[in-house]
Amino acid sequence: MHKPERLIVDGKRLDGRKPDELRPIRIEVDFLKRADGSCYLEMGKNRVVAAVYGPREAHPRHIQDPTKAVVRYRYNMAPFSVEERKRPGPDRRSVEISKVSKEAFEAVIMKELFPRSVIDIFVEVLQADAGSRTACINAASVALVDAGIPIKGILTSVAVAKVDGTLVLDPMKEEDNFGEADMPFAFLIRGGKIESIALLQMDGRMTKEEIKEAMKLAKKGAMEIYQLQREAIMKRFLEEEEND
Amino acid sequence: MHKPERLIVDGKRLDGRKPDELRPIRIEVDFLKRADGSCYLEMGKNRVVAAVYGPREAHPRHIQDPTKAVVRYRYNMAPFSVEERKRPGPDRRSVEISKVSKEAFEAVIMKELFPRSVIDIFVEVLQADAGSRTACINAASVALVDAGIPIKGILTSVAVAKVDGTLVLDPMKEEDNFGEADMPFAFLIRGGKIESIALLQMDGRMTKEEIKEAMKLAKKGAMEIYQLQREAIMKRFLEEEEND
Amino acid sequence: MHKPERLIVDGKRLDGRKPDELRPIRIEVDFLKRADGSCYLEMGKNRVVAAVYGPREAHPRHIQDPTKAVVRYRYNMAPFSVEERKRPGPDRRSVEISKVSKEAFEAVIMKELFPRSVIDIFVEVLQADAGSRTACINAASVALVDAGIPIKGILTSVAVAKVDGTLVLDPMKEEDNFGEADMPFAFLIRGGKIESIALLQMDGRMTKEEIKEAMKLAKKGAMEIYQLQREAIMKRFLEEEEND
Amino acid sequence: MTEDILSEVKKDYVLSKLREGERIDGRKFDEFRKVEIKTGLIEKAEGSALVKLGNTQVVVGVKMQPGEPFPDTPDKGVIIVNAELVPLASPTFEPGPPDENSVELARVVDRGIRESEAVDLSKLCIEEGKKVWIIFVDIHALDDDGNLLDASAIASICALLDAKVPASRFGVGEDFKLPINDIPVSVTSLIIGEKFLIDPSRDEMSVGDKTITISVGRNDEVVAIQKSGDYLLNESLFEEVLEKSIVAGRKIREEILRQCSKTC
Amino acid sequence: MTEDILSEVKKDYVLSKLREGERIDGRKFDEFRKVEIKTGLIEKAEGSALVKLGNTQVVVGVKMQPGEPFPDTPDKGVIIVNAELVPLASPTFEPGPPDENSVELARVVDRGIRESEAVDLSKLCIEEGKKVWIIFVDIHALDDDGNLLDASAIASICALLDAKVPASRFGVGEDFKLPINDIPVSVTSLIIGEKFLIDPSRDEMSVGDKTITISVGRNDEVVAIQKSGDYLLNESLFEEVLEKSIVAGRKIREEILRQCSKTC
Amino acid sequence: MTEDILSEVKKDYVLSKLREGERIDGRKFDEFRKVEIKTGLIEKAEGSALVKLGNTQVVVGVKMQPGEPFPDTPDKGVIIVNAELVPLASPTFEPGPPDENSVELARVVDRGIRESEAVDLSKLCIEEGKKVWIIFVDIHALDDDGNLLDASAIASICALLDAKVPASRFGVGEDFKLPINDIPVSVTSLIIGEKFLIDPSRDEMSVGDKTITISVGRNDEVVAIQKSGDYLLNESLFEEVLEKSIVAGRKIREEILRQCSKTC
Repeated sequence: MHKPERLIVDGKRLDGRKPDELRPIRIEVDFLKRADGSCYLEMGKNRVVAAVYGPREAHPRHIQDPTKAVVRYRYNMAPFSVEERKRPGPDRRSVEISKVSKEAFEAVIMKELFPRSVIDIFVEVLQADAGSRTACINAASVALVDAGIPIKGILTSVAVAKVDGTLVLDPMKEEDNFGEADMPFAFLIRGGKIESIALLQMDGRMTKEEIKEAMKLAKKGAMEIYQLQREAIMKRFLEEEEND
Repeated sequence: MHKPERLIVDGKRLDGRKPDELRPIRIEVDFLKRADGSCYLEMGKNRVVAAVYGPREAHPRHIQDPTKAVVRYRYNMAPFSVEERKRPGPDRRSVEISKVSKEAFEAVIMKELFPRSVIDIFVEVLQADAGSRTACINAASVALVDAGIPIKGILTSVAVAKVDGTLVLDPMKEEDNFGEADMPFAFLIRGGKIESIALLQMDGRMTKEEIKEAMKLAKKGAMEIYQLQREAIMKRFLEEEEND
Repeated sequence: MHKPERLIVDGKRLDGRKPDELRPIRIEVDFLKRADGSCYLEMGKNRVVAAVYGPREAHPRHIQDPTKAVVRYRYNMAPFSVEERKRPGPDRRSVEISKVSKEAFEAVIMKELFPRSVIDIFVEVLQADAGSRTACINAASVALVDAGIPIKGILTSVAVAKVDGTLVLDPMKEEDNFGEADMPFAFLIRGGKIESIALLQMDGRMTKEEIKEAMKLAKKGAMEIYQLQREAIMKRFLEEEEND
Repeated sequence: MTEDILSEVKKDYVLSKLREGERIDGRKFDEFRKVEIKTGLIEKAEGSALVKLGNTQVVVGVKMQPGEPFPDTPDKGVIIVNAELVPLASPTFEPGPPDENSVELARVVDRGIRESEAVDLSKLCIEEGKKVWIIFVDIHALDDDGNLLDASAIASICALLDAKVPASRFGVGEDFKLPINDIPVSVTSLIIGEKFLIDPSRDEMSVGDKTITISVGRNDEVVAIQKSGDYLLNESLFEEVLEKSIVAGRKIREEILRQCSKTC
Repeated sequence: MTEDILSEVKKDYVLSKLREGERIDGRKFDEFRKVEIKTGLIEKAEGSALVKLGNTQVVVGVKMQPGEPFPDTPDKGVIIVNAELVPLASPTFEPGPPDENSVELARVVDRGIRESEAVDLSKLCIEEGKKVWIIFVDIHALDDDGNLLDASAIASICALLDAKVPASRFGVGEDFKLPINDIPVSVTSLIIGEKFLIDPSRDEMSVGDKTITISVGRNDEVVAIQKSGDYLLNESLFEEVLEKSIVAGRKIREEILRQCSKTC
Repeated sequence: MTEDILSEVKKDYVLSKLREGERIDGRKFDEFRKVEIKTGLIEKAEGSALVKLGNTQVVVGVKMQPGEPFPDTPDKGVIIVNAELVPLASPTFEPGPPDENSVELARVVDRGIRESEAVDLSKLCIEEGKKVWIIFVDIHALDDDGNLLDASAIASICALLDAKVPASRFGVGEDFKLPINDIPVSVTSLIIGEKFLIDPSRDEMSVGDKTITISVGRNDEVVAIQKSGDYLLNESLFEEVLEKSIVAGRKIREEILRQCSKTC
């Protein structure tokens, strides 16, 4: 991929979006039969599947916690998901993403209700564009609802990047590669409002004022994604009603 | 290895055998001291050793089955067993061979007699020619008898290949490499008769008629091998008698 | 590193030492806070840290011994400790060193006093010169005393090499690389006297007479190192007294 | 525990229906579940297919890059088939390196493709002895509702049918469609006593995992066989399975051609 | 068990002090522990530093060798940061390949160095597209008394400041000091309810491992952020942490410059 | 359990015989078991030997291929010794990567060969600095009835004596016999209190695995020593072991020459 001369021309991004505009998102709830809850999600060219299993008995036993459920999160990329074939198995990047995503979900799942059990969240990236970790969190969040796991609210995730000195919402590949900074967020949304930050990372170079601006922009984007998550869940719920 | 122009000349194979002729077989029972049962076997240039340990306590405990013995089978090639030195440790081929061989033995061992225990079958290929999996099954079968494990009958294994359009018994390396198809079998032989198929694989290109022909040829070969297995066991049994 | 023409000139070694002279040694007891006992040690350019944890509960449980403590010893080299960066993780050399060092300590620790528990000795080589295994044993020995583990005596370790036909004490890198033989020892010293041999290895070419000579030289060196170990422990002990 | 009881109940149900000469979902004994194929889902791959076989779902992506040929076939491309049974697809799959089941699955799919000479490898030489196309066929299980093997085999050949050789990206000429000679179809039967069910669902598999897979090429020739599971197979039953598998394979091949011609 | 009770007691103590507006060791909420830096300890490494942050101790060694550049930056050197949390450093560390904690630590330190462009990689090209300097930064934990991350970040940049490029040894010119453009400082805070403690000690960490790390570059710009631990972070608290971290980072940078100018 | 009791009984028997000045199988204290050597068993290897030492059995295969020399010995061949203690050979061996026992075994055998300069590596250079012969010595345990180490050492040198350098196969000249300069012999003693037994059998090893191995070269020089096991060794006992080992080594070397001259 070659660096384009400019990433923003006449206020528009390479794919025609305005700086505060999301990529198209498509959500399909209950995509899998075996899993207790599942979701297929597209966010730009990202194609991800999330599955939730549990609460189920945790084994080997020594991983059990007598006071609450153990939450596991496995972010995994299919070998064909990226330009150059990726060797199967976890690399350092996916280990880190799995860790911070797990911690975000641990903070919102009501773990105390299920002592000694495990709740597994598996996300598979079938195609990765920039922001696959945010797409996965959005899908996992819907899959958790689909599985009926009690949670404090919905997790919604989106990144903000700084490109050509401008903050842009939900960066695509070129903006991620050649921008000056990238900052993924995940928020807890409850009662239709953003309550707090569940995931926060950043790399690049930003002043503290820019960081505050990025936070605002991310919150705007998260509210839009939240509406789509909500609609998809509602639609699925109505379908089930009809089938009864 | 270069492809010879023809693999069958005047009805004879490269090593002078007729199409329905086995390679020379040599069997030595009770070859090892430590193992509960063992066998050394040569089949053409194949040189293999089989050992049986058990029934013994299965551990770690979570692998135990309270209703029957667990059977394990480990097919392993010595680094010096093939033309180009093989890195030690299992590769995908040996994992697959171990699986299908294990399943063949599981079907004939009276596992229900030994709940919570494990029966280990280890086979080491010291030198591999074509058909090392069949040689190993033949050796393991004898080792099982030597170990006194109750079985429904003897497993006897042999392959049939299609070369230059002709079906041949017990193919050697050149026939395996340059033939049109290879089809390994293992049969359960009880009361001197072939009762059923315990292992069956095939790769190549064969019509269904050829497959049926191959089955016939394999059964003929298996009966001959069975006689050699029987003689070797008998000889060993008589030696023991004498020593008492 | 190129082989120097001669390793001993006018009875002096490349670094000016006499054949029976040790490299400078520096010992710092209680170097770490977390460990139960610890020691930093320099021996020539070797820089090593030893830590002792335990006796503590051994887990997983199946490694427990109901009659005595299990002793573990882990010799590990930092990636930057050698000329060419070393990939992290154990290689065959460090597995062997860990084994023989562990066995030396097992012979002097009063393991019977702590059934079902584990005593862990960890040594990290921050910089390796010749003789890092001996430096580590000397450090570990002091760390054991610092941890208050009951032992039969002090272990003191030193190597002897044969270079240009001469036996030299405590060889440095060039002598190790280009000498004719290398022979590391560890002795149990009790009541100020060398009682027996806890570790013994050799590679090279030596007559039996030379081996006996080497033993004498090693014992001389060990007694000198023992004095330094003793002083360092005493100094630490007095500091603690003062702080009370 | 609950799992075990549930499985026991399912097993009884399957067996009782069987005694009545029926399958639990009403299919004929030699009938596949509905096949749905969607190619081209993964734009970043050279070829891809998402296949649903009943509720069983698999994605296969094909990637290609220039690499060294094998010494004994210096003028031929190389195919590498790999399968990941990721834990997302079933509560019984574990994370980690491929276990014996995923190794077997990949190798049986591989044999179907290789032995039918489905891909014309002789057209994948870039520079004899030095550089040929390496084709990675990666099988990624999504939902295991029984017979992941046949679903994987279908998805693999469909992804290959969908694939373009990315020659221009590597500066070795113009892109061209991957040359395909045959469409091998793998047909798996569940053996229950003296009967067999083609394309077993997961509920049917509760009876036991005793299967045999027959892979069939375009002229009704068999290109691979794999007996899998700890059981003894009767010779006459095998011959019956062989006959029916060839017929069933033919139908699936037609279905593949019908659905893939639309998209690729 | 004893460990657990001890940890519970410590936690209560930390919290009760906190209610009185104090830290257990008397530090201000935004105050680092004493930093001691010793560079050059490892003569065989191109650069090295032993850092004590209170009782937490880390050694970092820097090694360099010529190697291939990444295809998309053919004229730039490569930095690889690796961390080993060896069991010598803490009773909770296990031998074996890096777990998620050591991976995260290495990657956050790496991002601080990389994103601040601390090392001038454009001066580390030997032959464009073919040969550049590969820099290995190996973090070796010795004693974990809390906040190993910031100690590792300090030790890493100090080891880089100490480093010489060994050009003559590899026959590619004369040795030169590794060109350093910035001194990134990582500042980790422990979050306790609506309060936060910068540079938490291990005793303070007994309250829970909910932290946020802000890495700061020379113009007070933020170059990396990592929220770590399962908790929900309040936006206004985050802004407060951000302000204080920038100030604290500045002080540590001065301390690094003061101590390193003496030695390197 | 039963194993433990059996082992206890054996131990008592060994010790009571020892008090009477005897070994359980009637051997003298410094006497090896019967050695049987069969070379050339593995035709596909460049050299091979099956060795029986009493009931202990080991196969060693030697493979050779051209490869890169070490940078500091650009004109010398390379020897790599590897041991697999496969679970077939003993109920106590586990499958998996080499553990500390197989690593130690391989390294002690390696040192005997290397330090005695048994193989003339200077005659194994194909093109200085670029291409030399790499010799893989693979030790494959078959039956561990005690003292696998000495059996492995004997089998290794016999396989090397049997080996031909396959120059013609790799197009670098004519095949030639591997040049051998010395026949190192490893002699292992079991230490029991103030006594020692050379070449201990498995039954004797039930007393405890406290051993010392002395490897001896052709001029009675010692080329490697390895004390193994958690015990303290008395200096005067060591000297006695040293004397006897040299004598025992000489006898085994004669036995090797006698049996190998017939076959190779």
